[in-house]
Amino acid sequence: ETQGVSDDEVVIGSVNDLSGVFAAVGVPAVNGANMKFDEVNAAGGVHGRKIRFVVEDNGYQIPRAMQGYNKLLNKDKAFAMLLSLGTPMNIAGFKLMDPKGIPNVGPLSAAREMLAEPMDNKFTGFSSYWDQVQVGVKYLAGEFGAQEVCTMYIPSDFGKEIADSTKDVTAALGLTMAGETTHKPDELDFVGSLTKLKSAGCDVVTMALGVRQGITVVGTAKKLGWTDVKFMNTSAGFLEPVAMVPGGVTDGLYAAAGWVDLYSRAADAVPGKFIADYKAKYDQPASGFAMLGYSAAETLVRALEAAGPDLTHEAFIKGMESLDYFDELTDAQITYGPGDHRGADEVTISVVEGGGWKLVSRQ
Amino acid sequence: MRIHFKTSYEHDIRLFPDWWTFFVYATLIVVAVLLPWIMDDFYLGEVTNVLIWAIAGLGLMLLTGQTGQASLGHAAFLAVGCYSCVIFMEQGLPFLIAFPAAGILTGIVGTIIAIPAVRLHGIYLAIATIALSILTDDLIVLMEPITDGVSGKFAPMITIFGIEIERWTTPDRFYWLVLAITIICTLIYRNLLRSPLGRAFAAVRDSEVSATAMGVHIARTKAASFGISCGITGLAGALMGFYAGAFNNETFSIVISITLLMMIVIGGLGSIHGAFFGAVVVAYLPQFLSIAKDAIGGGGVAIPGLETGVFGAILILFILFEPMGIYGRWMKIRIWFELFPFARKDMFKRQKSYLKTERLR
Amino acid sequence: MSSLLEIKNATLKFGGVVAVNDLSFTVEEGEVYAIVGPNGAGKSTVFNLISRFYDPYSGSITFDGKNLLDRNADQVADLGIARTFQNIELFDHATVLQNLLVGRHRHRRTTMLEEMLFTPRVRREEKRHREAVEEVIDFLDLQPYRNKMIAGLPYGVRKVVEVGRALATGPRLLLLDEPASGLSVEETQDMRWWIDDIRKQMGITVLMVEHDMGLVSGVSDRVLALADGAKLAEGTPAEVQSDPAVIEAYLGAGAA
Amino acid sequence: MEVLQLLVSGLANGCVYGLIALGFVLIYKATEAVNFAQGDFMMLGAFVTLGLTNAHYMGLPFWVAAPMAIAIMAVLGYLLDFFVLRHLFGQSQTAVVILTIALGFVIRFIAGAIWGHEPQTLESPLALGDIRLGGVVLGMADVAVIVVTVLLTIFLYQFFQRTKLGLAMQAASQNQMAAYFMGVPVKRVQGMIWGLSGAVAAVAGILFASKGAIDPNAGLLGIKAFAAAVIGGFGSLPGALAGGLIVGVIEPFASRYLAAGYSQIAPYALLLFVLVFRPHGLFSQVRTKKV
Amino acid sequence: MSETVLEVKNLESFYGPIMAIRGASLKVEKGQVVTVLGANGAGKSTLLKTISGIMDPEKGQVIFEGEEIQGKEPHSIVRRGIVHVPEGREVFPLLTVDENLSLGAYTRNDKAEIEKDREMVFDYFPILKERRGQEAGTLSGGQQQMLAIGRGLMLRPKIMLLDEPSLGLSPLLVQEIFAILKRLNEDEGVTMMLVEQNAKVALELADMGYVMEIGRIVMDGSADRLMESEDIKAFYLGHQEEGARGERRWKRKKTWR
Ligand SMILES: Nc1ncnc2c1ncn2[C@@H]1O[C@H](COP(=O)(O)OP(=O)(O)OP(=O)(O)O)[C@@H](O)[C@H]1O
Ligand SMILES: Nc1ncnc2c1ncn2[C@@H]1O[C@H](COP(=O)(O)OP(=O)(O)OP(=O)(O)O)[C@@H](O)[C@H]1O
Ligand SMILES: [Mg+2]
Ligand SMILES: [Mg+2]
Repeated sequence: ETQGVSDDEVVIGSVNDLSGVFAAVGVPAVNGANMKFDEVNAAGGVHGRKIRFVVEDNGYQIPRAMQGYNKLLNKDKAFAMLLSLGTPMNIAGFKLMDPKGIPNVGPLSAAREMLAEPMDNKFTGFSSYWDQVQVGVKYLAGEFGAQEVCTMYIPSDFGKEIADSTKDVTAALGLTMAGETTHKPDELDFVGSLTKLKSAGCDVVTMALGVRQGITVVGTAKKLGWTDVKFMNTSAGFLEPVAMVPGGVTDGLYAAAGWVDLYSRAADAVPGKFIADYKAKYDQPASGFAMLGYSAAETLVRALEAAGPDLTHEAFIKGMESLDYFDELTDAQITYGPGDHRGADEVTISVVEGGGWKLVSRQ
Repeated sequence: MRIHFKTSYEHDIRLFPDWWTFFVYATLIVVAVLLPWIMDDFYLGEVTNVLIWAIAGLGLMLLTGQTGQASLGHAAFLAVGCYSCVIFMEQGLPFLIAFPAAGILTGIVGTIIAIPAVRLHGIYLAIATIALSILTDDLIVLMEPITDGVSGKFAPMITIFGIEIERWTTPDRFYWLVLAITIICTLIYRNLLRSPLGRAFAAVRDSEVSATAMGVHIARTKAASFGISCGITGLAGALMGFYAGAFNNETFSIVISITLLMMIVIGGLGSIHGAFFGAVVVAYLPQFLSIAKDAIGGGGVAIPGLETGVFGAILILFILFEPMGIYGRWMKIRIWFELFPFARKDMFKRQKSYLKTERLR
Repeated sequence: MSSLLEIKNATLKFGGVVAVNDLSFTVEEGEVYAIVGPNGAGKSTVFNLISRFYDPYSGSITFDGKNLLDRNADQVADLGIARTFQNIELFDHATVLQNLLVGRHRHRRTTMLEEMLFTPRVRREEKRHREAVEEVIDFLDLQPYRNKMIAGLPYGVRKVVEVGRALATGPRLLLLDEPASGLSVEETQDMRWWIDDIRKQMGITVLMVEHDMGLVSGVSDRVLALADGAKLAEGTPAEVQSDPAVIEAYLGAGAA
Repeated sequence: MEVLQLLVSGLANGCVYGLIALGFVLIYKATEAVNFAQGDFMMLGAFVTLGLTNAHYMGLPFWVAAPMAIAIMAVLGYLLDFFVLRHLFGQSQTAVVILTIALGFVIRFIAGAIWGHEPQTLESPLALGDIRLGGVVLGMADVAVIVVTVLLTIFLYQFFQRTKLGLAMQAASQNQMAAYFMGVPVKRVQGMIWGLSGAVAAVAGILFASKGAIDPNAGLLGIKAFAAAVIGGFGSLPGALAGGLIVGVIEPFASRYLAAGYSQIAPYALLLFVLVFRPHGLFSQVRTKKV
Repeated sequence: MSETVLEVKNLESFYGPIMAIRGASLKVEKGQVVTVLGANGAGKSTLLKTISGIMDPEKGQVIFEGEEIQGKEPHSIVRRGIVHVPEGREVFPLLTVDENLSLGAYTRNDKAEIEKDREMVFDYFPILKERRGQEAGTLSGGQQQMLAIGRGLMLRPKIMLLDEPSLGLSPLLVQEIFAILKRLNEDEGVTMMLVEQNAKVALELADMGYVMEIGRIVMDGSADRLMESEDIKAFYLGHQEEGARGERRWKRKKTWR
C-alpha cells in the first residue's frame, strides 16, 4: 500500500510560497501546474486516477513549511512532492521525505543541494544556479572579452551559490574577481554599490537579487552613465516584468537559465496556446514560472504514465528515469535516467531587447 | 461559585489554590501524556509545534507581559538557543547537558544585550530589538565557520540514556520530551510569579519611579527579566531546530519575532494561560485554515495568499473581540459560569476607557 | 540625640526656576517633622532630593551619618527611608497585597535561582514577608481590600495603600507627601492616629508634607515653612502658624 | 564628485524613508499608536495609483490619477479608523500594534489578489528623465521626492505647531479623557489623522513607485523607515525626516566603502549605536515623570 | 420659581461587574451651587463622570436643559456648556501651560474674548502666568490643580462639575478658589456641582447638598440644614470629641445606615 495512491486518486503535495517574499515565483508556478492537472483530470486522469494537487503556503518561513510537510505527508499522505519552493525549506523537508522515499520533483530552487545524497527520490527540472552562472560568465567572457568579474548578492543560500559559482568560474577562466557587494531584500538604492563596482572596473556583474532590485540596479547603472558593463541574472530574474520595464531600462540585461523565454516564442503553437489558456483561466498574463509549473507537472504526469497502473514509489522513480522527450513549451530536451536526475541539462542565455527576452545562446 | 477558605498564608503561596484546580491540571497533564495513543502522527506533530511555540511564548511573556518590555526581536534568541544547542552536541556533549547549557548561554547573551537595552522604553526598545533580529541573520552568515552560514545545520539525533528521539521517526518520544520541557518552563514561570523577583518585574512594569523608591534596582531587574526570558526562548529555539530538522540564517526571521509578540498579545498579556492560548491560535490556526480550505475547496489552490489574508483577518477579529486577549475572555466566561444564574447579561460590556501618554515614565 | 536626617545648604534649579534655595534643616530621630508651604514652594522637590531622584546643585544630605548623595535612588530604601507620592504611584495592575509585598523587596534574601525552583527557603521567606505585610494591613484596616486591584480602588484607599507600602519596607524614616489630601475628615482623623502610632509604637521618624493644618498641628513636633524653596519659618506648630510671614504667604487671613 | 553623487542619491533615497517615517510619526503624535502597516499603506497607495494610471488597467492621465489615489487612500485611512480602530478606543496600544500587523497581512493579500505578485512599474512622468549637474546625476523622481518630502514635513510641522486642530491632536494623544473634557471630538480627530496618514502614504507610494518597481511585499521597507523614525526620535516630525536622511545617506556610503557582508548591516548597526547613546533618538529629549 | 438645568434620575453605573452608582437622583437648579458629600468610594466621582459622558450609565437619565444626554459622546456634552474639572489634575503633561489653556477654549472661536479669559485666569493664578511656557507635567501638584481649574474656566461653561477642586492646594489658595467660585456663581451666574472632602467650605458655598453612600443618595437638603445635622457634623465636619483614642476602633454608627 503506497501512501497517497488509491484506485481513483493520487495525491501530489507542494510546500510553496503563496504570500511571502517569493510569492511572485510560487503563485504562477502553482497556477501553471494546476492548469496541467486540470487538463489531465478532465481527460480522465492517469491510469484512471485523478490527480489531487494540495499546496501548502509557507510564506517563506521554515516553521510554516514544516507544518506544511507534516500536513501533506502525515495527513494528506501525499504520494510525491512537486515544485516545493525555497532551498532551506526543501532541505528541511528531505529529513521526512527520504526515509519514506517520497519523490521530490522539480523543486523551485536551483540550488545544488536539491540533488544531495540520497539522490534516489530527488528530481530537478533544470540546471542549477551554479551551472547557469558557470555557463553565463563563460559566454560573456568569450563574447565580450570581459576580464573583471563582479557579483552582487543577497547573503542567503541562493546568493551564496551564485557568488561562489562566479568566483569559481572566474578563477577557472583565469579572470579577476574585481569586487562583490551584499544586499538586503528591502534595499532600494544601489548607487553606492554600483559606484564601488564601477570603480573596481567590472566588465561582468552577476546578480543574485530580488526581481525588483535587479531592475533598479540596471536602471541605476545606466543613470550613472556606466554602460560598458554586462549584468547577468540567473533563472531567478528571468522574468517578463524585468524585460517589460518601460523606457527600455533593462535593455542589455543578460540572464542565464534552463529554458527559453515564453513570450519570445508567443507566435509558436504550443507556447501561444499556453499563453492564451493561462490568460483565459487566471485572467493574468502567463509568466516564465507559470510555464515552469506547467512543464514540471507535465514531467510528473509523464512519469506517472510510465510507472504503469501499479503505482508505487519504485515504479514512479523507474518511470521518471525512463523519461526522454522534447518539451516544446520550455523549448528544452528533458532527459532523466538512473544517475541523471536532472531534466533539462542545457543552459540558455538570453538578453533583453526591445521589451522582451531574446535567446542568444544555448549550451 | 467556589469560595476559598484560607486558613494560613501558605494558601496564597501554593501552586494550586484548591483541590479542584489541582485536579483539573492533573487531569490535563495525564491526558497530555496519553496523547500519542489518542492522536495520529499529524496531530501529534501539530500539538508538539504548539507546545514549542508556547514555550517561546512563555519566554517572551515574562519580558513583555510581566516586565512590560516589548521585544520584537525574540527570534534572535531562538536562533542563539538553537545554534548553541546543536553546536554543543556536535562538539560531543550529550543532549541532557547541551540543552540546558544552550538555555543558559542564551540567557547570558540576553542579559548582556539588556545592559544597553534597559534604558530603552516602549517603541524604542521594540525597534532596537527588531534591529537585533535583523542583524542576527547577518551575524549567522558572518560567523560561517561555526554556524555554517547560509547552508545551515542539521539537527542531530537526540539520545537520552540511550533512547533515541527524533521528530519524524519517533514523534511520540519527541512529543514527550517537549511536553516535559513545557511543564518545567511553566513551573519556573509560575514560581517566579509567586516570589519577590516576579513582583519586582510587575513593579517595574507599572511604575519605575515607585519601584525605585521601594529599593528595586530597575536595570538589574530588567536584566534579570531579559536573561530568564531569553533563556526560556533559547530552549524553545533549540526545540524548534530539532522540530524542523534543518535550519539556517533565514529560519529565525523577523517574521517569527513579530508572530511571537502577536501570539502573546492575542493570548492575553501577563498570564501563563495567555502564552498557551496564543500558541494554539498562532501555531495552529494557519494549519486549521488550510485543512478547512481543503474541506471546502477540495484541495488545490483557489486564491494565492488567501490563508495568510484570512489569518490576518481572524487575528483582527480576535483583537477587536477581546483586546485583553483570549485569556481575558476566558476569565469572563469562567466568572459568568461561577456566578450563574446571577450574572448580568452585559456585565462585561466594555466601559468607556481612556488612555494617557506612556511617554512619561 | 543625633540628627537622623540632615540637609545642608541644598540648592536645586530647573532652568530658571529655583525649586530649592540654599535650604538647611535637620530631622531628629523619633519626631514627626512637617513641611508646609505654598504650592510650588519646593516641598515635593525636597522629598525627591532625599529619594535621590534629583541631584542637588550644591549642598549635602546625610542620613544617620551616611552621605546620601553617594547612594543611588534604589539604595535609599535599603538605608531605611521609605516614601509616598503626592500623585499616587502604585502598581496599578497588581493587588493591594502584591503592592505591599513589593515594599518588602529590600528584605529579599533569596536568589533568582532559588526563586525559580521555589525552594523551601523561598517558601519560608515568603511567609515571613507575608506576616510582616499582614501586620501593616491590620494596622491600616486594609483587610477588605487585600486582594483588590489598585486600578479599581477609590482615591482615598489608594492613599492609604501608599502609606502601607512604605510601611511594609520597615523604614526608619518615613516620608509622607500630602498623606491626607483627598481624604475625608473622618479618614484624616484616622491618618492622624496612624501617624501617631507609627511614631510612638513603631518608633519610625516621620517627615511629612501636608496642607491640612489640623493634621499638621495635631501630630507634628516641629514644622518647617517653605516659600520659594527657602526657609520661611521653623518651630512648633503653634509658632509657625502664628508667624505673620507664614500667614501672609500660606495660611491666609481666614485661617488665623 | 563620487562622494557628491553618493550624498545626493542618499538624500533622495532618505526622503522616501522620511516620507514613510512621517506617516508613523503622524499617527504616533496624534494617537500614540504605532502603525505597523504604514509600509503596506504605502504599497497600497502605489498600487492604487498604478491601477488608475497604467495603460494595462484604467489608463487615466497621471496627474488625474495621483490626486485621486491620494484621496482614495485618505478615505481608506479614515474608514479604517471608523470601522476597525475605533472599536479599540481606549484599549492598550499593544492591541493596536498587533491589529496593524495583522492588517498588513490583509493588505498584502488584497494587493496580491488584485494586482498579482509580480513586480510592476508605475507609468509615471516622474520616472523618465534625469537631471545632470556637473558629474552628478539625479532622476526626476529623486528631485520630486526631495521637494515633496521637505514641503510635506514643513507643512505637517506647522500644522501640529500652529493650528488648533494640531494642538488638539497632541492633547488627545497625551490624555484622551482630558481632551474630551475640553470638547475635543477625540475619535473624529483620530479618524482624521488616519486619513491624513493614508494620504501621506499614497504620496510616498507614488514617489517610491516612480523610482522603481513595486510588488505586494514592497511594504517591508517600512521596517527601515521605522528605524529612521526612531533614530530621529519617534514623535518628532523633523526628526523623522532627519532620521530618514541619515539612513538614506549611510546606505550608499556603506555599500561603497565597506566590505561585502558588512555593508547591508549599516542602517541597523547605526540604529543600535544611536539608541545606546540617545535612548530616545536624536531629536526628542528624555522626559521623566515628575512625582 | 427657579428652573432645573440638570437632573439625574435613577442613575446606575457600573465598572464591569462592580456597581458604583445604585440608582441616584438629584436636581440642580439654575444658578445654584450643589455639593455632593460622601466617604471614599461612595461614587461621587463616578456620578460626575456619568453626567459628563465619560462613562455610560446602565440605567437612568441625565437631563440637561430638558434634553436627555446620558450615553452621548463627552465632547458633545461639553459643547452644551457642561464642563467637568476632574479629580487628580488631568492636565496635558507635555504641553505648555499656555497650550493647556488654549485647549480649554477649544470649543470657542472668539479670539479676543479667549485672550481676555486667559488674562482672567492669569489674574486668579499669577503663578501660571509666570510659568506659561513650562510643560504642565513638571508643575507642582498644586500648580497643576490651578491649571486644571483655570482650563475649565476657559470654556465659559453654563455649569461646572468640580471634583475636589481644593485637592492639594494650600489653605490660602483654598480660600481663594472658593472666593473665585463664589464670584463666578454670583456675578456670572455659573451653576455648579461640587464634590469636596472639605465639607465645611463646600457647604458654606453651596445652596444645596446631597450625601452619597455606596452609590446611593442617602440624604439631601439645603446647605444650612445639612450643616446643622448631627451626622454631617460628626462625619464630614469633624466635630468630634478629640483625644478619645478608642473611638477610632468603635466608630459612631451613621444613622442612615
Ligand atoms: N522637572 C521640573 N522642571 C521644571 N520645573 C519643575 C520641575 N519640577 C518641579 N518644578 C518646579 O519647582 C517648583 C517646586 O515644585 P514642587 O513640586 O517641589 O512643589 P511643592 O512644594 O511640592 O508644591 P505642591 O504643594 O503644589 O505640591 C515648582 O514651581 C515647579 O513648577
Ligand atoms: N476603574 C475602576 N474599576 C473598577 N471599580 C472602580 C473603578 N473606579 C472606581 N471604582 C469603584 O467605584 C466606586 C466609586 O468610586 P468613585 O471614584 O466614584 O468614588 P468617590 O466617591 O469619588 O471616592 P473618592 O472620594 O475617593 O474620590 C468605588 O467603590 C470604587 O472601588
Ligand atoms: Mg508637592
Ligand atoms: Mg472621587
